[in-house]
Amino acid sequence: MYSEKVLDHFMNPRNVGEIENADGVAQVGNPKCGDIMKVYLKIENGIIVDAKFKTFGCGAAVATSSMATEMVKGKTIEEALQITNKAVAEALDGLPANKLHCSVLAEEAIKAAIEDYLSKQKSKNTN
Amino acid sequence: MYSEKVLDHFMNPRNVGEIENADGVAQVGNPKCGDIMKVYLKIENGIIVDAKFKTFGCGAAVATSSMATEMVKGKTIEEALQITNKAVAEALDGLPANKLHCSVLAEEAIKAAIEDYLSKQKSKNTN
Amino acid sequence: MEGKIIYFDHAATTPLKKEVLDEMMPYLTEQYGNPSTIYKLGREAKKAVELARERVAKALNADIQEIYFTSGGTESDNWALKGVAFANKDKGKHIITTTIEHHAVLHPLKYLEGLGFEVTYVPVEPNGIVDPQKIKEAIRNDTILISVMLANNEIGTIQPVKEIAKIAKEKGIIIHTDAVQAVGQIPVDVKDLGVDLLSLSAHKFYGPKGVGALYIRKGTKIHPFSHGGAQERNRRAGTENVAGIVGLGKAIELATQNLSEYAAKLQKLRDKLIDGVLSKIDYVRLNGDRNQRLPNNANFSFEFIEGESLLLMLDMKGIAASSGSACTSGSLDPSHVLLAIGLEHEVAHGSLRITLGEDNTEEDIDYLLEVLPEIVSRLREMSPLYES
Amino acid sequence: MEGKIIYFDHAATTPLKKEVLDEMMPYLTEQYGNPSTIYKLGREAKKAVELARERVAKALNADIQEIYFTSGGTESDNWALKGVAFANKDKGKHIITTTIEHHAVLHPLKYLEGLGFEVTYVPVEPNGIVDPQKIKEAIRNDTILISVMLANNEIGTIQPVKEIAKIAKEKGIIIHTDAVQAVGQIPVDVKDLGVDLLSLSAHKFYGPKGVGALYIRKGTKIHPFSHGGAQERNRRAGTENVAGIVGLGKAIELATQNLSEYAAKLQKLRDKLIDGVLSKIDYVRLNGDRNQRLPNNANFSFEFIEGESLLLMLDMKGIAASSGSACTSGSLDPSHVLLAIGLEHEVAHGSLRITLGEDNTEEDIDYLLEVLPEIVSRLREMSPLYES
Ligand SMILES: Cc1ncc(COP(=O)(O)O)c(C=O)c1O
Ligand SMILES: Cc1ncc(COP(=O)(O)O)c(C=O)c1O
Ligand code: FES
Ligand code: FES
Repeated sequence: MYSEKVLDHFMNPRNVGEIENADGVAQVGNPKCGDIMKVYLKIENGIIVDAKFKTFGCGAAVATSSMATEMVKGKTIEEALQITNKAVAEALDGLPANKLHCSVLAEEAIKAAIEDYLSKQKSKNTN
Repeated sequence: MYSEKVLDHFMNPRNVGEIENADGVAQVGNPKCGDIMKVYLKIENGIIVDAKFKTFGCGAAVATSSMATEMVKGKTIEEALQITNKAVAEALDGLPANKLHCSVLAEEAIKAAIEDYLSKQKSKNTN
Repeated sequence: MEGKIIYFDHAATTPLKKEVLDEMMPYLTEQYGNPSTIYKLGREAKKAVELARERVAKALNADIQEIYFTSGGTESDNWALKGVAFANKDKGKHIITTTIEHHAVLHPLKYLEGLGFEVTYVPVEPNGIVDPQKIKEAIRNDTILISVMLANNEIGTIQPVKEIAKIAKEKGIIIHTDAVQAVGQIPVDVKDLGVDLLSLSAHKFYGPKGVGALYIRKGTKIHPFSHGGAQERNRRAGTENVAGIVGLGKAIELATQNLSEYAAKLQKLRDKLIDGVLSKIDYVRLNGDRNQRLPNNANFSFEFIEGESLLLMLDMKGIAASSGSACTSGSLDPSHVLLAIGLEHEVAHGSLRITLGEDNTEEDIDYLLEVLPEIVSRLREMSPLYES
Repeated sequence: MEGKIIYFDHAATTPLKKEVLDEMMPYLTEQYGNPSTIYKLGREAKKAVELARERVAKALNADIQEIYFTSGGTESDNWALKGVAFANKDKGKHIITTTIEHHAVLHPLKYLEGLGFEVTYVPVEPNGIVDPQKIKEAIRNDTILISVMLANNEIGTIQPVKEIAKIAKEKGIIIHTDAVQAVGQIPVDVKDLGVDLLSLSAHKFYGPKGVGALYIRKGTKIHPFSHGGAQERNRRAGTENVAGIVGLGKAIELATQNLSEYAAKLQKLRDKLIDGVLSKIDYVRLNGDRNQRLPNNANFSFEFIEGESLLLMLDMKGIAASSGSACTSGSLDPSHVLLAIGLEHEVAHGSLRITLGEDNTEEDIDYLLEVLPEIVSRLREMSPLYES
């Protein structure tokens, strides 16, 4: 059911871990489904220079976390916000139909972490 | 489903045919089920000296006709009236459950032929 | 001919083809995974089930998502009828069928009658074919379902399902066809037929017993029949009969690949048989239309004799044939199909069904034509109904 | 360990035994007759079906006439529940079951609720066993049926069906048990249990997939489920899956012959496994009663990790296991059984079911105990819920 690429990113996930003093952090997830994704971003001059994640979830959740963090690295915030769950799934050579929501989770986690960064920036500026 | 003996009496039925000027004749049967049995008896001094049959019906109907006519030959009328469908079925080493009614038909045919003989006797006597 | 069996009962069931069994074997041995599991062994089983689904869809010109595997023709029919009836009972309670359907259609309908549904049984013409006009006349405002078989299992007549489907569609009524006898004998294309539901059973076309399929056109309102696990996209629960499904898939692929060749061969044998019997035996009739019938079916009635006796005598000669439907022999009532085409009870009892298959040859037909007249006259001599 | 699979998912399905397949083979090749036909080929098939029925009856201590073949556990459950509900609806509309039944019981009951029946779902104790007293308290004047499984498919707990049957009988209520997981693991005697209906499925005890049986005690009021031909004494229509039925018969004979030896062997392996896991891994719990459970079942929850990931990693190591019920994996909800014994959602998601079979060895357990701790800690390190 899973593509080779999904299995590779599941067995050898890129970017597992935490970033200390990350610029943006967010946790999203659906307790009923049993998946939680936490994403850490390091952002310098509007560019995502590092991304890490921790995920509690199925194989697809792990693989999309891995792929999504890979995809945002080196991108500007604006570019990163353009990344859709479809793009993540396609980069993994597709996901089974009942696993598409896991990639939605990855998209949401990235966006939420960026928002966290932006709101922190804002409060910095207003202080 | 049929015993060897049933198959033998079916493939090589004894007493098939008619008796001209038979002393007792009767036809019984159930058109819905598709079985008709006609029995002819030759009776001398209260003893059945010959019996023949014609049957339209299943394998069990043919075999019980054959066996029943065999069994009555040489018997007195009283003895012949004692023959039950069970006895005919047993003589054939048994019948499948859904074929027991065919042996009932054989019993009925013998009894009806004897009754035909008796009623003819009676009308002879009263004439 | 000692020991050899000439099998003339392909409408009852067919032998499993060697190529079909070969495809099944891995799933009866090392590939034993449950298709619902996610490890490799389970994924392999799942793949095999999905390949079979693809093959069935292709054979019927259906979409893959429209094919559901069942335990056979009977379950497919029960599901189609009960599933549609229950799912549409708010729209109406009236169902239309014909008098010559298989018991797997008639008996579920009888059951539904007991639960408050109403069923019209449209009679067929003397040639064993239903007149679409009579179906049309039976339609009421509350008709929710029409079920008409594609080919009859006893007399082999092919029904005008395409015309009936058109009538049904005009009125927005769901249309089911029992194609159990048709698949593998004549082309079956669900889009061309225009049906919403279609039943089939693998063992009728050289596949295994105990597995079938129901085609359900997308959007058809129907309840599941067996509830439970999430198999078959939540519509037919139960661990899949993987080997059986694989066999069904291979069998339908083979059956549709060689269809016209196969049908032409059988039709030639059938015509030889029919001509031979009608010319060699008297007091005989051919049941069912002479032309609009399955290429492998011949059904005769011999007056004055009874079918079971006939079958037993043929059996002793190494010939396996059937009288009435295989599914009702063991029952003592005469065939409802033969009564429906107007036969008297006694005549209906004297029927013989010969259904040919790819293993039959000209010599088989010759042999039958040699022994049958003898047997018929032997039984007639024994019969109180026959005056020679 | 390259290439070799260690199969630890015998509750999902089992490999077909060689002796079982050997008995099936003639019915997949030359013995292809339809059991409803009267010629020799058909009679041989019929005989084979009846021998299988005898074997099932013997294994369950039932009468031969009380055994009906079906297409599997799901059909048996559907038939028992819907058949009894419809046949007894004039007497009442209330049904009692437990919260830990298989979906093949729960989903038909949900369907019946939609048709106006009322169902009480009695909760189980934290050890995964239902208290018969609570069943008793749920009984109403209009209760017509109680259905309690004999052994649970996920956590392996054995239910006090005998006590519950006694309560049911006192009140004149029909009692069904789903013994799909029990047959072949523990002794199953319908007379001793006192049940009216019992479901089983061949592929759970080294028989083929797609065939099962329903025991129906004589005199039990129940409707047929599939209507059609006269097979199974008019109670379950459809051409018999002859090869499958033969396989079921042989498999149940073998399974009950060696039962105590088999169970003792598996129980020893199971205990080694449970002790090993509980001592080597922390934040782990055993689900289901420690003792009153199937000899081949172990079910753990590992906190902070998710089951599918665990299974995939085990699969990469050549180990086939399950998380929750095989029949619901592919579903995204956590197991209803684990929730019913009080687990939090997150914990329920981190469950692992190991079910042993005769092909498993001590070495298999050693291997699992070697790789499992690594995998668990790897996943935990990846988990946002885990603070090391
Ligand atoms: C027309 C028709 N419908 C349904 C069935 C039932 O199929 P099965 O016996 O495979 O359940 C049969 C075969 O017996 C049939 O000929
Ligand atoms: C307890 C229980 N009941 C019913 C079933 C359904 O059996 P089957 O999948 O053979 O239809 C299963 C197996 O999946 C089961 O474990
Ligand atoms: S994380 Fe819930 S199914 Fe993928
Ligand atoms: S004569 Fe009718 S079944 Fe035997």
